[in-house]
Amino acid sequence: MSYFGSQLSPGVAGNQLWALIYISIIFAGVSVAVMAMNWLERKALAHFQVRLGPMRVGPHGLLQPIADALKLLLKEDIIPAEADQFVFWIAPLIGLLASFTVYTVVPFGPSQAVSDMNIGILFMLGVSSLGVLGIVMAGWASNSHYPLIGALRSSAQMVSYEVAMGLAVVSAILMTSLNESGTGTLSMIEIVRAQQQQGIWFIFKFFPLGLIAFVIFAIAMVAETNRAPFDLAEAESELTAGFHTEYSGLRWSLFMLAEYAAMIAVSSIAVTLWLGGWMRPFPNALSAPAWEFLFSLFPALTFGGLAGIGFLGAARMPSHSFFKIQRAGLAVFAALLGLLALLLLVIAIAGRNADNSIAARFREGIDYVYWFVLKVAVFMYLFIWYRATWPRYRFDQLMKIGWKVMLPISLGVLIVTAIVGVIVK
Amino acid sequence: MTPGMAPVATPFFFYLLSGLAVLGGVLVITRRNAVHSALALIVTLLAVSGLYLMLYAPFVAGVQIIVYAGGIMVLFLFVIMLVNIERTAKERQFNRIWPAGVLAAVALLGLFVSVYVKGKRLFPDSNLPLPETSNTQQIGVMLYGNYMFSFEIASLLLLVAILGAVIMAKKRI
Amino acid sequence: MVPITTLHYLVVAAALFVLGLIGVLTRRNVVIVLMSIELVLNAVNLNLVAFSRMWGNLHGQVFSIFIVVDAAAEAAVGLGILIAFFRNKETINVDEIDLLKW
Amino acid sequence: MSVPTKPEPANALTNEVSNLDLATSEKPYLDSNELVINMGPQHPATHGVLRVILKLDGEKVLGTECVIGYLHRGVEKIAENRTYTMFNPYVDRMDYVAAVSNGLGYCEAVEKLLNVEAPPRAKYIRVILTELNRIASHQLWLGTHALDIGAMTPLFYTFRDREEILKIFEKYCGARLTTHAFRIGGCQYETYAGFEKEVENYLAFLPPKIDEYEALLTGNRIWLERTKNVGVISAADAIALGVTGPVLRASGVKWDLRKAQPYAAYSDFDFEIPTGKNGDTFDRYMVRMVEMRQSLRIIEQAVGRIPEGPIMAKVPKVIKPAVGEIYHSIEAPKGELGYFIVSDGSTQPYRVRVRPPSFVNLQALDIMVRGMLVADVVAVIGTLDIVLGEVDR
Repeated sequence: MSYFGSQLSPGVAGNQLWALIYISIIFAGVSVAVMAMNWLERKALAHFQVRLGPMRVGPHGLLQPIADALKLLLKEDIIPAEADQFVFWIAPLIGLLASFTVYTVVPFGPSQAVSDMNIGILFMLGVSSLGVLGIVMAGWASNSHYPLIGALRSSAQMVSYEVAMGLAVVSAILMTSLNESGTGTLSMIEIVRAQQQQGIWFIFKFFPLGLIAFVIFAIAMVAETNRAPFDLAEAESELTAGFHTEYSGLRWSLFMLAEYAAMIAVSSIAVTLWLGGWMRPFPNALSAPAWEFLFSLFPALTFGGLAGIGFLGAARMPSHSFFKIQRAGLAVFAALLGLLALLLLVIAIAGRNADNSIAARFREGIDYVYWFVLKVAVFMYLFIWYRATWPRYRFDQLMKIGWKVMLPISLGVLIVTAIVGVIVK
Repeated sequence: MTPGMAPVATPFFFYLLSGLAVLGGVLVITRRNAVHSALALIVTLLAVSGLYLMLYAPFVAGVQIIVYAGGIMVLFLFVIMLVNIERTAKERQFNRIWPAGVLAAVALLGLFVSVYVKGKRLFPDSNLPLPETSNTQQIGVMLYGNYMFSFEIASLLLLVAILGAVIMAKKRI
Repeated sequence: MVPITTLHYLVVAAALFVLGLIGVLTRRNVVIVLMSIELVLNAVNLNLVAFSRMWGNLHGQVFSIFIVVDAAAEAAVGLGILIAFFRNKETINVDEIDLLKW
Repeated sequence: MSVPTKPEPANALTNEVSNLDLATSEKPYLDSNELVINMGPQHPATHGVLRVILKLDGEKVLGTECVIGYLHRGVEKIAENRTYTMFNPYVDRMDYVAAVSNGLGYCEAVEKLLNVEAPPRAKYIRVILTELNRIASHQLWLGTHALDIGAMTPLFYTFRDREEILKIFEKYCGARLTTHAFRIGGCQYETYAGFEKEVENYLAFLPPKIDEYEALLTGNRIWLERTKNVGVISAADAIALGVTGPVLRASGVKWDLRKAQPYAAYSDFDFEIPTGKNGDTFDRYMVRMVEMRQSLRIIEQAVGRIPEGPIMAKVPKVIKPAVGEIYHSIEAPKGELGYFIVSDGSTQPYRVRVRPPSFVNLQALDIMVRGMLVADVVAVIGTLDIVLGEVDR
């Protein structure tokens, strides 16, 4: 327990046991988040499109992701005869590895991260750019035309948008150096701390410069993850399924897992760089203990609200014997959420004093993770929203936007930010 | 890393990473299929980047991953796909003067070995302290300070390379 | 186990260098030759960074960054030439690229 | 470097039969990334079983060749072995999303051959149903077209609203898709109680929904970029290829058979023919959107004053037209739908030839997509609004 009281992330403290525990938690958490995202996307998309979405497996289709996962695991594993077996086999693993390795430096809280590298953001961008290798290899190894075109498209797209993305990131990093010592940082945790010290989220810094950089990043990250409206690589109507046309079963699900994990990863970069990472709103202005306590109630309230929605859904189910089990299932699910809310409430009350007791540490940790995950969840919702609203860009238009619009703007923002930074100092 | 803390299991990681790097290197020059070679090269590059981390050069390691593994290798794979002709994989892989080439390389290796054996005492066992926490900042200061001119020349070189590559790869010259 | 010294890194770098050299001198496929050159450059980089660690200053690391820049430029131009060549002769074997003009 | 290449055909008229030369061995310029891709017959965006062989240079389309016939059922041959009445349901199976129009064309053609005329009440019911069907067809087109371009949501909106039309059809004649709504000489069924009310409700229901579609697409920058100047066809080319319907009108030719040679009761109604200017995908989109509103206008005029009277003309039980031939065409949602019927005086037609609008419009695909990108092929196939049941018959 000596580590638990410290303010360091396990990688920094050199505590291998806790690092392992964190890695397992994050791995499990991201996998669960991907499954939840899968359900949420289908459900939200369905409601955008005046339909119901999954309704059969479990109440409101809650068990659908599990059923899907089972189906994919049990499916026959097909490798096309003309495919390059080894590369075909390893490509999804590369993608998965790249998108999961990124999480080692994602700061869920000041000490709630596997490690804190002093090249954190560089590491994140670099490793997430390895994902493109998996896509290129999948496209090539399938030995088929559609995957090949899909792979060429997506690799060109990802490489192009990386440039604008990197420049937008640089302008945020530039803002971290506006302190007394004048030295910036690449460490994810330090970036959030810099925002705390300067008392402003970087999205609002030098308005509208931070906002522009953020918007550029937000656009580029959609393109990086091959999501609508930039989902050319897997444009269903053009290339059937793009680079994973020939994949099925478990391997295909690995690609999906990698894609969603990458979405969460880039969203957490955006949250860390521009939206104050783990910080709750107004940590400096509203720092009185009363405010602290109020904000620490949010996790409990959120889960309580979800439980309420669950109970409402159970109550609104048609009163027919056919829905008996569904109703009971939903009620149990809501009850579990309610229990969780209760637990969070107890922790929030028990740890309301800012001493170094275990309850207080727990409460802080939960707060940090809660606010971080909430901000990431907003991005996840945006990803779904984009997909429901917009048509798809054409390849040349995509490139045009990447190179002729986003790149000059991000360069300009970078330069102006530097100038303003110098003047302000 | 906190000062004074010993890096974890250094010899083990060193041998693992250098073994991977050399294995990757061997595969690069022996594979028939260029894509397999590229895969092996990626393994080598990542292993070397791990070695950089062990040498307290995190920024170089990051650059290695971004530029080499994420950029240059994608370019390689791209080109391999574009010029992918199955004929090449079925042909003779080594040119006619390969014994001479291997001989020259082995001679060079002999030279290296003899230098390292003879000059072993030139390399001190203990390393001078290297600030790791502010590595990136210091490299930045050096790039924009001492090496300003070289930096500009490097950017010019890149510009020329971009133009050259675009013109070379254009459809009709 | 013996502690890892600079010499260890130099040996790895020498091995990579020699492997790259063998690749450059013996392979026919231009793409693989270019990859072998990358191997050589990496070996050099490893040396530089190891020396930088040995002397406790960062000049070696800065140099290695310049070499990475160089490698990027070389790969881009080399592959550009390769594509132009492939379009015209439909081969990527070095020993068939022996005419300056055709 | 100047390398001789095959001259590009100047326009559609100088095209050879096969415009791809897939088997040619001489390669004037060794190109590293020339691909031949089979798009279809199983492909999500070919609207059924169209197979398009694409010759690509990277992403650029060098040429296309449509391979059709995967849905060929020999409808025209079947006609020769059925009586005139028995063949009537078969025409619904051609353009199955606009079955009512098909039926109208066939019935009117046979009526012309028999020299009978449907009573005015039947004509009005025919107009109402046909225009409803036009709206349904355009809605289905819009949904699938938008889906091809990547916008998923309009598909569900249009299907939701199309459902209301299908409900009216179902109540009227019991079938939703292949309706067989009309008979030779008029209509078989009298309108059901509340028919007019329901149609009027629909008239009030649809305009906000069309606004909804337009809100999603018309001003959308991505939609504009994907459709403007994509798949352009000039008026001259369109006329030369025999293209009709919204595709022709989008090129600026004001040609609509409902005005040009009015049939049914169309001469009684006041409506406008929307035309485009550039003949690109966006103009075709706009033309169809306006057509939906104009159809509503026609229905509005018709439903208020359906005349009283019989719904069937006097037609003999056994239809035996005199020896002769007739060509009758109507403006189906997709263009000119013509029936050429040759009678040898027996109970069965000697020959029925259908001029399907989709089949003729599909010809324009090649000149519309040459030099465009793969993504545009999908957009153009969508904008042509083809139904493979009609192309292959």
